[in-house]
Amino acid sequence: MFEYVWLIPLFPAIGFVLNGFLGRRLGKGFVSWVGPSAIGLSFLTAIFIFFELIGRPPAERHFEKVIFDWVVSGNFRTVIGYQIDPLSILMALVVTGVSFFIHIYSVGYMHDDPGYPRYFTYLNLFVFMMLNLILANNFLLMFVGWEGVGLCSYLLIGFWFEKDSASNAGKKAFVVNRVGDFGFILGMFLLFTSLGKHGIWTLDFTEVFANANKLDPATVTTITILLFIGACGKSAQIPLYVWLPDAMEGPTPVSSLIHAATMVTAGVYMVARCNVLYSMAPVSMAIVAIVGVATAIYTASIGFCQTDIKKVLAYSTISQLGYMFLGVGVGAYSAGIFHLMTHAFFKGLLFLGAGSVMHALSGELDMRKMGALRKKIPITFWTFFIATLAIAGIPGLSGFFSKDEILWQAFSSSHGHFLLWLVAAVAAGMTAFYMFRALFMTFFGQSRVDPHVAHHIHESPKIMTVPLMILAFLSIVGGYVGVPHVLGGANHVHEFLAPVVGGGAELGKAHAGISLLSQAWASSGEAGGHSAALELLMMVISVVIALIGIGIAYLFYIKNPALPKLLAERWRGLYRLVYNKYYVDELYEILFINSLKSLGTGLWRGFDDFVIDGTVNGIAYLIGWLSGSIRRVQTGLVQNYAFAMILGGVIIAGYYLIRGIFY
Amino acid sequence: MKLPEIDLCLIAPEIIVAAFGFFVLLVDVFFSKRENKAYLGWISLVGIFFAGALAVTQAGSVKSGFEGMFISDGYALFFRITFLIIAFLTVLISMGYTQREGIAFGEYYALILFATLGMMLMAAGTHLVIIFLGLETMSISIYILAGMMREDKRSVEAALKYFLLGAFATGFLLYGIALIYGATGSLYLKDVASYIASKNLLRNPMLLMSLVFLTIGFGFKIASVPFHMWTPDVYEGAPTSITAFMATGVKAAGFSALVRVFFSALPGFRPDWTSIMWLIAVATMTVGNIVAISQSNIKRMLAYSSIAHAGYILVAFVAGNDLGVSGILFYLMAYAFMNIGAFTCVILLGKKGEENTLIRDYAGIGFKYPLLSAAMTIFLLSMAGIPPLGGFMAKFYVFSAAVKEKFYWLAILGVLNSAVSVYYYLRVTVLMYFREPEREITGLQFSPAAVAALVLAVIGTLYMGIFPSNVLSFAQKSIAGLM
Amino acid sequence: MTILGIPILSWLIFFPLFGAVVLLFIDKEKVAALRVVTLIFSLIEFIISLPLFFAFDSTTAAMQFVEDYWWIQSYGVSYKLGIDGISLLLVLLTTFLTVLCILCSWRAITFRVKEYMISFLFLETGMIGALVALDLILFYVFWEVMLIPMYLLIGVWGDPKRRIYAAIKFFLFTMAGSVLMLVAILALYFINLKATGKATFDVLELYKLGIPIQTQYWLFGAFALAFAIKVPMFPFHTWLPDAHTEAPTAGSVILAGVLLKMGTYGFIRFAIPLFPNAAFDLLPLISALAIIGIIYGALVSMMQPDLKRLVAFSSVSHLGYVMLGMFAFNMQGVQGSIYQMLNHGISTGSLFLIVGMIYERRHTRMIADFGGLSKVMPIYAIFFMIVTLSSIGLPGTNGFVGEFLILLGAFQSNVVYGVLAATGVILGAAYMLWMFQRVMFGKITKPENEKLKDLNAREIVTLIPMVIMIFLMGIYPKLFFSKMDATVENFLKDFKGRVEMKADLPSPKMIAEIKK
Amino acid sequence: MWVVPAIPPALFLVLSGILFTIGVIGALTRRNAIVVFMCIELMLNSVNLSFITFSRFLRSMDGVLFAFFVIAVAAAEAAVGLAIFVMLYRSRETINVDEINLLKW
Amino acid sequence: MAENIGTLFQWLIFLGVAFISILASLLLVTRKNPIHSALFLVLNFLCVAVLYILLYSQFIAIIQVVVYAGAIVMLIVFVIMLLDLEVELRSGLKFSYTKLIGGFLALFFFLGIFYAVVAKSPTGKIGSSYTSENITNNVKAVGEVLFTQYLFPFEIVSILLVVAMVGAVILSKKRA
Repeated sequence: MFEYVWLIPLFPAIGFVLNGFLGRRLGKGFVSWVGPSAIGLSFLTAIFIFFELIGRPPAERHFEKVIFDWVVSGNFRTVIGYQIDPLSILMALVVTGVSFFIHIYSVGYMHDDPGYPRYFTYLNLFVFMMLNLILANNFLLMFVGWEGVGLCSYLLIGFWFEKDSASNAGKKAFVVNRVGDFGFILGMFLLFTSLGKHGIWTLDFTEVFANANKLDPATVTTITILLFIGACGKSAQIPLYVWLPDAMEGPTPVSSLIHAATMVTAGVYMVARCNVLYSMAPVSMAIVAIVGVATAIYTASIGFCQTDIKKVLAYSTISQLGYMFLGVGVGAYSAGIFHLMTHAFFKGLLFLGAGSVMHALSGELDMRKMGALRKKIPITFWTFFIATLAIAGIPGLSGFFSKDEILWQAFSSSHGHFLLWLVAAVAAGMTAFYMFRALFMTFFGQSRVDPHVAHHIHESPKIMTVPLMILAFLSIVGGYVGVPHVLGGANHVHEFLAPVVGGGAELGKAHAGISLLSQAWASSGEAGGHSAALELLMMVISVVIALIGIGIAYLFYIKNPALPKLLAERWRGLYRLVYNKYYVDELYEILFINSLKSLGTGLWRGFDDFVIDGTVNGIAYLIGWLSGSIRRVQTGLVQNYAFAMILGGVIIAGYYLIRGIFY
Repeated sequence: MKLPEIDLCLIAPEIIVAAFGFFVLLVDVFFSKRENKAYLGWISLVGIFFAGALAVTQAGSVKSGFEGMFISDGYALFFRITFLIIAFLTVLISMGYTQREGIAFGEYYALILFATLGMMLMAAGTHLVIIFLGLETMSISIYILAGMMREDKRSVEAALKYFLLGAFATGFLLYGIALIYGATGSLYLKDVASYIASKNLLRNPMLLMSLVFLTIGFGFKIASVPFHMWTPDVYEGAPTSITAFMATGVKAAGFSALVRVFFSALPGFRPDWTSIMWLIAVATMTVGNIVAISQSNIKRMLAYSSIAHAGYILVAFVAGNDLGVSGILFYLMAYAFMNIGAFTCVILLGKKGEENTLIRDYAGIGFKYPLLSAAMTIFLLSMAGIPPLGGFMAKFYVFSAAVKEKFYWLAILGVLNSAVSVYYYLRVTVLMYFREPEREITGLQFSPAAVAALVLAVIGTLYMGIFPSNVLSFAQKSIAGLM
Repeated sequence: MTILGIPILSWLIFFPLFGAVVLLFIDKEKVAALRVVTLIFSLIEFIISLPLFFAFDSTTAAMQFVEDYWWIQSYGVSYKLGIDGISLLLVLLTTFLTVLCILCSWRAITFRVKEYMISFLFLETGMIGALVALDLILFYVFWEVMLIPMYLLIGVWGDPKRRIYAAIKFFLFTMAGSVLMLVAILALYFINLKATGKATFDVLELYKLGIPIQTQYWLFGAFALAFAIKVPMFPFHTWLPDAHTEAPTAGSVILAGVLLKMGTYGFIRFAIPLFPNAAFDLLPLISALAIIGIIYGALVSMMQPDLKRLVAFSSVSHLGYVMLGMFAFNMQGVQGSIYQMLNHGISTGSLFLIVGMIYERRHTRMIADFGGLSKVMPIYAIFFMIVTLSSIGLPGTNGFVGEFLILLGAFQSNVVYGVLAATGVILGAAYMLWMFQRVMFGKITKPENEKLKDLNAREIVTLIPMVIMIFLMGIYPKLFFSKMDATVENFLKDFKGRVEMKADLPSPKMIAEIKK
Repeated sequence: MWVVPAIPPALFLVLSGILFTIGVIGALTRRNAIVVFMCIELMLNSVNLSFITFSRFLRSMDGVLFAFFVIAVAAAEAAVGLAIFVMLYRSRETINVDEINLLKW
Repeated sequence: MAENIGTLFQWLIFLGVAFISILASLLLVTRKNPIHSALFLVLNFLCVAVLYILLYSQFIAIIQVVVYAGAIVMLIVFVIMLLDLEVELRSGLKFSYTKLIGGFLALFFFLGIFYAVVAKSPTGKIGSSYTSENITNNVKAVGEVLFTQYLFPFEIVSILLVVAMVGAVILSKKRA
């Protein structure tokens, strides 16, 4: 079955081509079948391969399939090739699985949209690209997927292109991603050239990681930081997170699939994939962790004041991605991936739920115009509720296990630190607060729904609710594959991923002694030891913090709905700062967009038109002027002409005379 | 007393040309009532053709005659053929034109033939008397031809200016010859050279002064700065067919004599004249090209362009190697085709009472008279030095000669000049193709002869551009023994 | 390889000329016949060029399909043709684009069709000739020959407002540069004549010549100026926006697609191998100009209100990449550079086609006049999107492969160059997408745009080959790379050999020959 | 015994130079075309003087012959020139060269 | 002694005639009336003819008097009269800087010529065609050379004169 790994990306590609070329001709029915079933087939293939994989001993769980040579130039050679290992197959399962459900959901959600075939075309293309990203066996092909998903994100955010905000958001997403890609591409170059210095010209993962120990630490640090810039762009971390909230302009299933469950996690995946390199570069890991945790708390704070339900979810997504980076940043790669997986379930679900709410409310997004929907759309409510619990880290649900793993690792890992844990824990509380705020504002309290809309609120059709339910189910049980040992679980995820991410960790330890910084980091972790009691204590603390967050949310939005307003007026400045997302967008606008625009205009008008063309036209003018002046010498009078002849003769004679003197 | 040996075969082409000149005069007397004088043109053509044929039969042999005053060598042959081609084309374009402008006299063709005779003598003379007399024969014929349009004030003015300045320049030329004579005691070019070499007269002030005077005299004929100032006025005023004849024939003849005299008689003075000619070449190119830009009359513009071309040829003259001299020959021949071609277009675009010589008048004719415009474009581009046309190859040889002698700056200034020249040549094509006409030009009558000339000129220009080998090797063979 | 006794490269050069002659005999009123005949000629030309690709021996770096006759024997000017891995692809690009250009001029050119078609075929002759000529003079001749039809195309069929200015500017800029090249060619010739006693303009012979470094600077300068203007490199680029903007669609396509490549091709075929030491020493200068071009082009492009101008400035940026890659002097850089030449031909060519299609409908190119076209022209939108993406170098399209290799090459040779140039990747996305957004997205604001017709069959047929090429070149570049591997390797080997040795020594090739 | 030296050729030549220069100055300054022409004739004449002088002192006949041809040419030029002046006067009613500038620039 | 007197006499004639010829040419340039100018031209020509005789070139002296003074200048005078230019042409000099500077430049020319002819006596090859017989029988000598060595140029001159004649006729002929 491994031989057929290429089928996984192929099915969506076929779906893309069929929908793209025939979708408009053959109509919705055709599209509705082709779109989801392409993904479904991929999903099935992935499952088969997965089972085959776990049938093998852990050491042999690696397989590469080269399809054909791609770019070959001198000693640079990359292939179109896919690899199967626990990490990639796990990701493939998550991606195809979640995608499959979201495709099905979309059939219902997008049913009345005129761009229906286009939508599925894009969506299939996205899955194709995402699978390339995940399954690639080399950096370059990964980069293809990397940029490819960016493209699909662009297309899908701008799906309703008639809306200026949508097309702006799409463009913003793409360009910001490109900034990240700039880093990624440079990282690749540096990797390639510095390995090349040792005679190894390759971008293949296997070879790169096998030879990574030949690189010196400074280079690895640079490479990993550059790659992380790429990850920042794709996974919306500080300072490149700005595109993700705007990306909510796209259709909600898109937000769910791309901007929550799959694409945005590519960065995390990439870091995990390159764990060998990161482990060699403690500084980079520290940066990853700090950026992750900072993003987590920073965007969580923005989530406090958002009124748009999708925006809340968007910031929450960024925040959760921060967690994941925290996880991989402290060396807990499997924890990061585990959270990635559970997050895909519950965040996907949350978005779909939000979509369902919108569906019920004819597209309303503002939570201030919702309320008391609990009864009217019960399935949506319950599934949403489950997901909220999961994300808030309530024990027993998937989010609890994965988040706790990260928190624990942040505290205890050799790369961890108490402060990291503290901040992350606070952010977890904040997450609980704003998620429940959203839940309460939407489903509880008084109905603030527009009366026009109110009377036809209805539950979504089966085709939408079934995926909700499946995802809700997964959100509940998804965590049990990674129950930590301390709770008596087997932590299957960790075990499963160990062949991929374990090596890096060991290598990291080998290098850890080198850097003073990493020693400093490591001290606290080692001081804490790995006592099970401590781990349990931490767990309890985080649950308590989460509960506090929920409690406050309850206080604010159920018990005393006037309180938030009071507080907002009390600290108006702060409120407005947070409400306006710290004015970062505006800052960027001034710093980058406007300055580049005026630079462009300046160069165009100032340099191009004035200096260069001015010079050229100036010369032309000069020649013209000379021409006009010299022709005046031609007076038409014979004697002037004769005079000129005499003058010429005298000059020549004078020349001979002078020459004769100096001869 | 020994009677001189007379070898008529040697001057057979000249005799034919002269004889046909007289024949035309005679025939004109007998048929003076006939309004249409085109038949005289045909007679002239026959004469020119025969002369050419006879000249070609002399190819390959070098024979000197008439007490060594006259030589029929390759150099003479090349120029004879060039002049005959020029005359041939001129006669062709004249037939319709003279009729139209009312200057269809029998004398017109005769004078063209006599002028051609003069040119041929200039190229073939090895004695300064022959060169002088040839030059005068040519000049006097052209003074008259320039003033042929007696009713036209411009034509008369052109004749006056050309005449006065021509005579003035002749004075200088003569003084130069006198000084050479005084310093060397001989008028034979070879003897002059050998005497100078034997007596080491290279610093002789008399010879240096004569160099100045000769430069003025020949510089006038070839229209080099600062002896060029008559050119625009005369070219503009003279009948267009004669302008074409002047621009090509007189210039070629001037160069033929200049090269012959300087390289045969005064080769030792090359270091002296080189820098002067360098300066003159640059000034000539630059002034010609720059002033041409602001012209509004096409004849005048072509006049300035012809000044510029003299400058390019002088580049080769400065280089002075065999490459350069053969380049001069090639250039003159190519220039003959393209320049006469251009003037033919100018002629064809005019009609009775409406010369249409303003560049403005060319607006929009590109698609109205497509072939005429295409031909004009070819000539202009050729003059601008765009391959694969004759003008390019000519410039190529000229500049390669300069580069070979390491006159890099001269070559660079030359090519930059030719880049500038592109502007005003293009301006005409811009008008022809890109602009709408300001007024309609209709009722043009294309004289078949002129059209034939046009076709010949096009063929010549293309041939010399695409298959330059033959003409070039001819030119290279021609200069053997000159230096 | 011969067809009817005439060698194939000569066929390629003169077949279009023959077509032009045939057109002369067709009544100018019979517009349809003119179009069809031209199309047939250009198609046959394309078909003739195809065997080159398949019969090309990619294992050798030697010139192939060589024809060598004397032209002006006494001067050593020969009619020598031949192609190697570099020119092969450009020749194919030329014949390919010409067909599409004829197709896209179908309705766009309604007056003076005959002259137009003749000019076009004439232009093709010039382009092919310049690409296959191996004799400097022959090359120069074709190089200049290209100017005239292009000048006419801009001047006669261009946009009425500024076409004359643009045409003259185009002509004079190119001319000004190339005349100095002529002097340099001559100087080179005489240096060679003096050194070897062999009168020749054959580049392959001249490659072997060792030239003192000081002289190399001068000669390289003259060559580089001519080519840099044509490319156009940064400070010499101002003719390009004007020429591109004012030219008719097909003119812009061919200008972007092939004519600009003449500059870069000139560098790689002539300027660098002839004067390797000078090229090597001036590497920082050229690279700096290339990088400035990349960023400058992108920034200025961003602010253009006119679609064609925007694309034109994007060409400046793209060709900056080409130059940068070439002067990286490693396999990736040079191959990427050659590949990028092709890419630019395809992508920018398509962009101009696409802009032309909308121009035909609306007779305006101002971005502000559009908006929301995706709604009324969905097929158009798809093509436009694909081409835009190719232009910004999205992986999977042709643009990516070239850009990536160039950046990699540049990065390898000098990290700073690589990093600076990579910023162009960001800017590229910014201006292209912004343009795309303003044209295609948003609501339709102008009533004129509401009734625009989507692409017709002919237009789709024109664009589909382009799109196929975009993906083919993006997904399976090996097909093309394999053709140029040997050539580029040899190019670099020779170059490095020369650079490592002292300037005025002859090349290793020559030494090998002497030893024999 | 004191011998009166023969007249040196230089004197003749200087005289020729003086006449030539006067001719040039006249040609440059006079307005009347005919007078200008006369000045040019003066120039030619002075050249002849040079020729004859050289001929005499070099004991060579060529100078004399050349002078002869110069006179012939001068005659021819005079004929043509005067015809041109007549024609000019007919068309312009003046032969002042500083009024003849229809063609310029 | 007799030789000395002869030479002295030659000197006297030379100086006198040279003075007159310079004076005549100056007057030619400065007289307002063209007729006067023409007459001074004749005077100048006659003076030069005398110098020719001094130089033992009787033939040219005769030609000078007959052709130049007699024919050409008369032709000029005739034309002046014909055109009735007398009054119109009395305008004389009109000042302009180019004329002034041109005059000075011409003086430079003179200096050049002066230097050229004075610095070195003619260096040319001494020929043999001037024999003592030739000097006394100059006309014959000239004739012999003219019809042997210079036959070809002589023929050319004939054509030249025809050209001039034809030209003069056609130009001055009134339009029918």
